[in-house]
Amino acid sequence: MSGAAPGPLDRLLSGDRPGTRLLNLLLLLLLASLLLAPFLFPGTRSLAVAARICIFIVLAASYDVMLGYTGIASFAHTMFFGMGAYGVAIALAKLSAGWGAVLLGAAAGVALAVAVAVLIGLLSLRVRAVFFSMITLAVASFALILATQLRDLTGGEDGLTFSVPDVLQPSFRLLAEPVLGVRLDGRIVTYYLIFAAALALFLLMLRIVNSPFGRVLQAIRENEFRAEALGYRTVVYRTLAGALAAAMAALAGALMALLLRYNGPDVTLSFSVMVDILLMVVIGGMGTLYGPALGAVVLVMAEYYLQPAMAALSGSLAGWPLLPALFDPDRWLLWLGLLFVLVVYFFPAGIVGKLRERAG
Amino acid sequence: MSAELLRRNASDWGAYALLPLIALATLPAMSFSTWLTLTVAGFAMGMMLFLMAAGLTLIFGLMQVFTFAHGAFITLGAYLAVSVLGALAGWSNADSWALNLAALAAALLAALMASGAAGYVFERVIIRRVYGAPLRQILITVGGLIIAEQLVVAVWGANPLPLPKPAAFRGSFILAGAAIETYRLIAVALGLVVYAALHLLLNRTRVGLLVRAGVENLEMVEALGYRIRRLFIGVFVTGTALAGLGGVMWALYQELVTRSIGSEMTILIFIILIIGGLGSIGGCFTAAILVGLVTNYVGFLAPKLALGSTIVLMMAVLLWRPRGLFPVGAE
Amino acid sequence: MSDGAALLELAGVHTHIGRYHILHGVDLAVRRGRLTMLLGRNGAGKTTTLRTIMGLWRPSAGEISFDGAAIGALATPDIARLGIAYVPESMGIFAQLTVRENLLLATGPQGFDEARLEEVLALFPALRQKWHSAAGSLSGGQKQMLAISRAIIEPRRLLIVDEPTKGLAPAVIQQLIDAFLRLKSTETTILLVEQNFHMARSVGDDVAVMDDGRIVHAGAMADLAADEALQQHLLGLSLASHQ
Amino acid sequence: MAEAAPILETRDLTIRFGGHAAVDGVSCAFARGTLTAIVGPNGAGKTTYFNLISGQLRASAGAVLLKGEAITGLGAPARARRGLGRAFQLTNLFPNLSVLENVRLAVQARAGIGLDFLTMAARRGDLAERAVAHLARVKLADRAEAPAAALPHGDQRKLEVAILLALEPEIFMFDEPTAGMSVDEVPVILDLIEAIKAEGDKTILLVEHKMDVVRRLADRVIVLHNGALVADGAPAEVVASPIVQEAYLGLRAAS
Repeated sequence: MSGAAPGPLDRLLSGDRPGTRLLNLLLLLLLASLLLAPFLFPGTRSLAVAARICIFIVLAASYDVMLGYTGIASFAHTMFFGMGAYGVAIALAKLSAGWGAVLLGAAAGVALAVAVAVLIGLLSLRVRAVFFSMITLAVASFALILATQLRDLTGGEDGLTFSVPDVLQPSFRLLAEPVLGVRLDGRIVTYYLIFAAALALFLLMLRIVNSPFGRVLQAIRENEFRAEALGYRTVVYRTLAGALAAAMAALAGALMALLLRYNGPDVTLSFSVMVDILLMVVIGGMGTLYGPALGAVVLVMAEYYLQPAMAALSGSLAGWPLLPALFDPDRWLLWLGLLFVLVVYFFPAGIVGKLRERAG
Repeated sequence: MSAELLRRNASDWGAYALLPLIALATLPAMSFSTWLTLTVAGFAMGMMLFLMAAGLTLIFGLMQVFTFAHGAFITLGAYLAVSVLGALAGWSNADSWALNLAALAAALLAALMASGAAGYVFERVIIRRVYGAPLRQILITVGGLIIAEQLVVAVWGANPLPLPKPAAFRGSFILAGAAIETYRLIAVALGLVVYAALHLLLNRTRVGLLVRAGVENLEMVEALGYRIRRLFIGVFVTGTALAGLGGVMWALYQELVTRSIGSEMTILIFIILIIGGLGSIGGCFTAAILVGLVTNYVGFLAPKLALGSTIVLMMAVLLWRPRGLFPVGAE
Repeated sequence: MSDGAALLELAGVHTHIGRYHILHGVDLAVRRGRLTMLLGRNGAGKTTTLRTIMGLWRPSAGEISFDGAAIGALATPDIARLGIAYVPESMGIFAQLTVRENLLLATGPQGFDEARLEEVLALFPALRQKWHSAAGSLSGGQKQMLAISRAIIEPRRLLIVDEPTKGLAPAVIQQLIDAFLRLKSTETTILLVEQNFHMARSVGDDVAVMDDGRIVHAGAMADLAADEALQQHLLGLSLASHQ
Repeated sequence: MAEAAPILETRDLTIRFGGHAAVDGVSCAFARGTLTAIVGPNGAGKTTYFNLISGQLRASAGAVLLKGEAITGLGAPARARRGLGRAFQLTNLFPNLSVLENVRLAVQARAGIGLDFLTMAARRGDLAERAVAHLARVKLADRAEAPAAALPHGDQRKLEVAILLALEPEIFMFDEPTAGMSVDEVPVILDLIEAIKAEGDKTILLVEHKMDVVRRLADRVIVLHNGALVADGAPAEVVASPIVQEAYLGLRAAS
């Protein structure tokens, strides 16, 4: 049992297989779709959806390391996302549109995110757990204020528009001839950069939660007092978990900036992004890492494709009182909110938890 | 609170001294009339914040429920004010103190009732199932907040709505060379009335005695024969009704209602609860005024830093006293 | 005094706390007008028995009846309203309320019955001096006095007290013993958990001994007090004979 | 027992809650390789004394010395890493993790690799094997895959002991290890404690109510009463002393 050497797939997945056949299938389908997205779903819009899914998988998974594995409810996660995005945005806007600026900006964003996460972690040493969530909310809004006020640096409310390195420009051509009818331009390069980075980061997080360190995080979630009695300095672990999650979120933010060639407070810092992440993690299944990945797919797809469906429904309900307003495409969050509440009540382990429970 | 008073040791005076100290420290930075204007404005803002935060501090303290949905009731109150004052535009714009006041009273009453009723439903449907599970409380109330905000938008639309004050409260008058807005005095008066009422309720009535006892030890209150769930509902409804009341006052103060009015205030309210200490009405009152004053002083001296300054204040208080200025209950 | 009949009766009561099976079928009768001692070592299930009676934990099986009526399914406040007062091991004092307020909570809507209050304060004069002090400022013994006063400030039919002598000085214990002896002279039925055998012997009429979530002995206190071998067998804490 | 410096010592150890001293100036030295039973009536301060030694509580006054070095200022994790192992009176597990994982976390703590976040935990089969070995000692190996919360009470107590074994401490602190166990389960734990004692170099502190257990295992008994140390000596002489009779049974001179 424990002595056998794990195979290559197990090593890649850090020994944490999804667990059920249906789940394996879903995840394989997701992986294949994302891998071949430019060819399966040609078009700017589809590619943007696929890229957003990749980025939000990283973001939601990194939040799960905090919420699901360690049991810490923080509302400052978008702040770290924003730090990475602003790092790249500012570097590209103020310096040059080169890879050096991208790396410098991402590194600065990650460093800032880690530093702030460590400070928040150390503060949590002194306060009650209840306060912690509230404090993170306040800190996140402070960051939002800073981003809108430091206009010279961040572009304020308007944000920053910038150029990316040449190979990522839409006008760039990788090959003169289309492949499978798809022209390999800078958009495709950008997509594969994001896809590869997201896949690597996801596998890294899978490794982290299945490492000795990750097991201690679960121990802290289960019984912090006992974890201390075993000799684990839980503050150190909580702080490190926060710092790792913050670094991952910042990297996701850097990818977001490269994708959009723009960054502003609404895209990466607003509370609605935080709400999205929360929905992804909880609906997908806390503490499973695969769950948040599925949750990210559900949420991003809903954002893009539920709205047109709702618009059609809303139109067909014209004449009824209130109903058209409830099914207005802008109200999609209402229905996801309801779904969220129902999941917390009835399937606290989310989609993945439910699937695993059925199988096991 | 009387019991608190007797227990209070010398170090608590440090917490009380904070208010006058901050007020006086800013005086040299500005003219007296400016200072007076800002101080009155700070008090007025503090009172409105107190209305919104008072209920939440009791809900936290008594029920140990960590709700992030309080802002939804503020939003509800604010939008009701738009509807009621819109319907009573004749009264609101009339050149008569009495009619203006009646319009305001009608809006306040409507908000009080509607937010209270919504709070009742919220407690029965959502909160009741998650007693004793903090993480689920946080998640479920965030979900409730999302739904509530969306419903408000479905009813009143997504665009910000203007909300003019009733005619008589629009102007200001000069006191000791300082311009004082009439409306701010109304806010201060209402805040003081609510504070006094809560204070009397908590310290002079059996229900108040039960609430204070329940904050300390719920199980024992039940073992003495009291049905605590009713008390919970009562406190929750009172808290949400007050949030609605505060929502009306704040919306009129801003003269503009946006869908995010509640969630914006939630952050300030959390800051107040953290500074004041959970479960203490007196602490909440002091912290609310503190936040109001700091926001106004800093807003004048360095406008960009106003909200940031309260967050910095909160951090400073936490480093000084990790449980807030006036903590209640055994840890 | 209607001697003999049981006021409170537990039959085959099982209690689970989470997944822990704590009570394994408790049978206990508390007779009217008498003081029943519930003894047993740490972890035997005494506190769980009291909390189950009060509805603070739900029995998973078995019957609990008070004055002939089943109370096993009632909520705690409704059980208390039948005239049952409970003093938990932690005493349940509201530290931030005054002594007066602590007592007032246990009275009916009309407030204090002055005569009754005088009686209670005569039992524990120390409380009179602390009348307007926060209960948190009382000493451990005074808190225990307050807790018991609160339980008897109104006439109750059954008084349930969990280890009142825990951590108290001998002088205070003697005062508590005197108080229980005085209470016994009234109509009050008392169920008392105790580890202090001296206390138990001084005040108990009946005795029940628990071990591993069951009652392993029930009878008259006098019999147990006289039989040292039985004590050793049941309580396992008689040190004297192990030399 | 004065031949060597004590491995553990408390000096005037005191903690006050409000005005009440729950542990009141307890000075006591424990020699390496001995088993000391700590007895006393409920509320005497035994568990509080344990909490002060293992660091769950901080002393109001006095000192705790481990191998002559003051550890009073250290927190529980640091003390655990220095060899103070503690099993709790109220079962204190990681409820949703497997039985194996509960013990494996202790083995991992002992191995000091908790901060390694790039190795697959599953590749450290050696840790899991050690965990299984400890489980086998308390006869729980067959339940390794079950969530800890699913075990019956007695098995949870055994798991608690297996976790303590896995920490491989120099000083074992047992707080009523057999409380709530059924009669047939008790010998497993007592044999285990005896086996640890037989290793010779392990120091054991045991809070226990059952006098037959104390007589069987203890080299020495100390008695706490109202937070103070009131008797100390060989089991037979301590049991005989009048002060213990009064403290423990509440018996007066009259008896």
